[in-house]
Amino acid sequence: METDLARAWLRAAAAAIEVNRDHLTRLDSAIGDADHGTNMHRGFTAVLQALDGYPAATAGDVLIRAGGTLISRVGGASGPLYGTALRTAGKRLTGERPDPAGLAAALADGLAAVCRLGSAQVGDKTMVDAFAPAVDALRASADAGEDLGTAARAAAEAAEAGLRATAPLQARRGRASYLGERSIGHEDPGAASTALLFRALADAAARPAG
Amino acid sequence: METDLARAWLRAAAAAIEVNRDHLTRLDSAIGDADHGTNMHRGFTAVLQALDGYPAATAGDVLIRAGGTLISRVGGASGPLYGTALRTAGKRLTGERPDPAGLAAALADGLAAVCRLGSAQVGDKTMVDAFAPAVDALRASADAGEDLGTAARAAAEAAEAGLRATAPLQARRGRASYLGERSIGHEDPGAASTALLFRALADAAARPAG
Amino acid sequence: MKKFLNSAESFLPEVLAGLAAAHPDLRVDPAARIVARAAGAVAGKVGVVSGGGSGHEPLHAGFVGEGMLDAACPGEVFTSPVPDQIVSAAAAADGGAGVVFVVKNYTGDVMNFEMAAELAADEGIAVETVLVDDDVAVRDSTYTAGRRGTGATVFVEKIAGAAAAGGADLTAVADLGRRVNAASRSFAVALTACTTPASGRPGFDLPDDEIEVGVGIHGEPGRRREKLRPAREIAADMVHAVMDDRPLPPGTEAIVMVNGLGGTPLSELYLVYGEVAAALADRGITIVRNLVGDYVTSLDMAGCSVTVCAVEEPFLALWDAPVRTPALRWGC
Amino acid sequence: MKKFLNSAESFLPEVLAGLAAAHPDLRVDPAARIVARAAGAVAGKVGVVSGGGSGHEPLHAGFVGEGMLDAACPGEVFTSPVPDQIVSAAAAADGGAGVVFVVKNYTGDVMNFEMAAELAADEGIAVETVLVDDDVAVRDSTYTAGRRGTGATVFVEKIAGAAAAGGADLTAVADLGRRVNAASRSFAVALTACTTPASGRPGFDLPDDEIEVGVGIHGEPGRRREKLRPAREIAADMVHAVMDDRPLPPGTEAIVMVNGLGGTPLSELYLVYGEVAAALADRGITIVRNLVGDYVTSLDMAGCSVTVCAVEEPFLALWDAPVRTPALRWGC
Ligand SMILES: Nc1ncnc2c1ncn2[C@@H]1O[C@H](COP(=O)(O)OP(=O)(O)O)[C@@H](O)[C@H]1O
Ligand SMILES: Nc1ncnc2c1ncn2[C@@H]1O[C@H](COP(=O)(O)OP(=O)(O)O)[C@@H](O)[C@H]1O
Ligand SMILES: [Mg+2]
Ligand SMILES: [Mg+2]
Ligand SMILES: [Mg+2]
Ligand SMILES: [Mg+2]
Repeated sequence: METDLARAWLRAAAAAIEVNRDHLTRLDSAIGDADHGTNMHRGFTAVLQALDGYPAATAGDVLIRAGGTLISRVGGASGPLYGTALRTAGKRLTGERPDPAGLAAALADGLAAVCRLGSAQVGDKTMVDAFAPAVDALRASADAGEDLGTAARAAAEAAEAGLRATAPLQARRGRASYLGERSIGHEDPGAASTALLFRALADAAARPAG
Repeated sequence: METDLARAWLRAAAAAIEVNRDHLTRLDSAIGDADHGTNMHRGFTAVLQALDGYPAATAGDVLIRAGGTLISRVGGASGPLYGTALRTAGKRLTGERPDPAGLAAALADGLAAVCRLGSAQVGDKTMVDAFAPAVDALRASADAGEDLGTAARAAAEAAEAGLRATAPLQARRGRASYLGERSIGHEDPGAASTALLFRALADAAARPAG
Repeated sequence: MKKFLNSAESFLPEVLAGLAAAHPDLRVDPAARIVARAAGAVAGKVGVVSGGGSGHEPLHAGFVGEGMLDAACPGEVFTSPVPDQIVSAAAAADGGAGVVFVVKNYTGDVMNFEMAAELAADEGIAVETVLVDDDVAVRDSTYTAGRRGTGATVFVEKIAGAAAAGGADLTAVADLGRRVNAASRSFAVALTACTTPASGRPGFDLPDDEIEVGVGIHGEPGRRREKLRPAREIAADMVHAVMDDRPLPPGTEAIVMVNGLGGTPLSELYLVYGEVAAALADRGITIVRNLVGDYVTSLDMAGCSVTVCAVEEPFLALWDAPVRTPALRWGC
Repeated sequence: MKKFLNSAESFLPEVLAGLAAAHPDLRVDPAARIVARAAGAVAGKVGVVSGGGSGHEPLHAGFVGEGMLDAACPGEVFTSPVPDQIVSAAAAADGGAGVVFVVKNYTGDVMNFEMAAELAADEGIAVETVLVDDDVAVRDSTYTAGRRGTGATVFVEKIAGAAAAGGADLTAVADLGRRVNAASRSFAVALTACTTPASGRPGFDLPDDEIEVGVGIHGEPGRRREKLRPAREIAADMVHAVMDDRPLPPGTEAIVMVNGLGGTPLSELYLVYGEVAAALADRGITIVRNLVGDYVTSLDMAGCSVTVCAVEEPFLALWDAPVRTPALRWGC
């Protein structure tokens, strides 16, 4: 992953979140506290500002800077979780041009950090339910020797499938868990934002960097 | 007016107010504070209790007792006003069998007391707008030598006409005056309860006492 | 109607029962319908009594205690108390030096308190009445019921109460109360109507983008309807209304209250206070004391009022004097 | 959405500006987003810091002052503060004896305060954390996020704050806070949803004859929906939920709070308090202190919560100790 691609990814992510801000908040309104769209929007707006003119040598630098910004600007559950995910992944991306396998390994680290911090696992109806299948798909595609564009597209599709699969679940982590059985039937807002982030990665990887 | 007729009047009044309680409150909700029906209901329920077994020698005793009860149980603007009206009227009804002219004179005294206490005159959009024409009609009918039933019916009709005439007025007294021009287009709740009281008088006078 | 109640009829006695349970410093007499200090009247001190319809909590019962009211007489919701009740309150408050009635200017309140004053005089209690009429939304004229009494009631009760606690005599306490009222002006806006327990439905329907401007505290509609606008503009308009009625020269010191009508969260009241303070600063007014919160409410109405009291001698010292009531407490 | 605001984005800074204007005893730092005592940290005293999402006013900023909190760090509406902000609050509160974080148990709050505790340690500030998790509507289990922190936060902040003011050391203050939390249980019901400035619409639709039972303070739906019933039954159910979770033997002394969620008038809260007191008396519980009012709110939500804290040594003396904050004041 190149520095430019990392920047393009976060720009695309910010744009997707801007467009889907109200949608994310509405999902959070159903089973949470109606702030996920606002939180993510505040965070990614700050990320774009923080990266503007920031001299990053590697894609890892970009992600670390973005993660730190999320931690210090978002708050809530999603701020520390996404922030830690990006910072952890960034720490693995030290090379100048990481390949799909390297990106998969870095994001797997980020996912592991999220699971640790949030004591969450797949099936708890959180962002992990979109994040984990996306990382799996990315790794499988990389293992199959596919290029980054293809791998990222597979990851996005897996994340979106993971998001849809959260609907029938009863939440065990995060605010939605307070609702008990009433959390069933709604998509998890954090899984929805994770799906947006992987779709943004696929979009950025599909476009010529610049 | 006989003692029994006075009692019958107040019983009929209490019944009419019970039936129209929500209507009076709704009128008061539009241009006041939504309590007139409750106030009148509380008052006349207490009046019936206060008269139950009360040894009244004259119709005047009945009205004085009823007026005092309204004053000590209703509160608001209508309590002192109606209470004073009945007490003042009662003080004139000392004879055992007052005739229509005597009743007209007593209620004229009651009306005058209301106008004094409330600094109100006809056209201010208050109970006076129903009370004054009713007293006028009662007196005219009495002057024409008609019996109490006829006179009371004329008074009730005049009160109802007076009530309807309050709708286009802008209030100058009571809470409705706070609304300025926005009080126009609504009937005055106190005029509505006054119309009920005179209709109750006509009903009581039409029925054989007992 | 969605309220915590058992029945509309039992609402007021049950509220008073809860008040009694919560505040051992208060004596609630459910039969006489009065709230007084548990310790009884203070011998030789002027008693300060207030009352009015219920639905404005903490006004008035929440201001009974050291340094403020001696007794309150809560009427039914939005209905002034009856004379008997007021006389009972006067008797509970009288320490032999007479009693001041603080009366909000509503036809019903005025008439019932007047009757009570006569009855109290018959019982040998000297009474002075302070009429509160601070609401500039209502044009003051001999052809109307006059201005309503709203937020300034808190200022009058606090300052007159402190004067009485300090040993001022009946005339002095009443005069001071009248001066506080004369120095105070209020204006209110509502975002929603309120619902009384007895009527069970909102007093008016208000579209989601409109507000009622110039409302009182009894759920009645205001002087006019306007589009909802930014808080800054609404606050500036409220300040304008208040200052237009009684212009204050730059340099004036004021006690200012931003008061919630019951359904508005404290966060919004602070936001409004910030805007009000800025608008007053623009006019050179210095706020020396303030209250932000729910003090004179209208059941569950969303909205707020602004009250400005231009400080004179000795308002400030009396404002700062100790007070110990359920709703206002400092210095002890 | 009908609120007093200028824009959803500027809501929080403008609320803080109003808070600063209203309370000269507070120092509001708009850049660091913290509220601290104007007089600064007290040398040698343990600092007590709390914070969380905004929308719960007066919690927490309204409890900053003598005898309670040293600093608060308000996050965006319903969003926990960020670590930097919490560290700033810790720095403002630290008088050299360490700082206690009072943290309501929400995933976001816990994570952000944990990160802040690490950063504070790096800066040489010793931190102890007291987690508040009193809401019995949420089943406590390792498979869930655990119980929410709600009303007991006020009790923890008051009593830990008094202990710190009295000179207790870091461990003692934190232990006491934990004991207060362990002794406290809460339960809440909502009559309406609330509306956040950012989302602009109510969090859920509730028919006019239904209530949400077992709600938190973030506008989320409750555990279940029920028909609206008389206040007596609702209060009895709330008391039952609280006592069922932690049965208290007859003769237990308790501090009890009936807390409004923001849109419920004080009159109704008193009525509920009367019912709660009666239900507790039936179980032989003696209420020795109480709070009735809006202390831990959920914006404009209509509803209330009940919190019962079983008194142990030395809770009561610390409860009665002087406190001087915008929202809680006595003894000075
Ligand atoms: N313990 C957890 N582990 C993993 N993800 C979590 C956890 N708790 C919450 N989340 C994710 O965070 C999302 C909510 O984020 P957000 O609304 O921004 O924060 P908050 O819940 O503090 O309001 C949830 O939808 C869920 O995906
Ligand atoms: N000054 C007054 N003179 C005569 N009648 C009045 C006056 N003020 C109010 N009223 C009458 O009282 C009625 C309202 O009574 P009610 O609602 O019971 O009392 P309140 O206005 O105190 O709530 C008005 O509709 C009006 O007819
Ligand atoms: Mg959320
Ligand atoms: Mg009325
Ligand atoms: Mg009334
Ligand atoms: Mg949140």
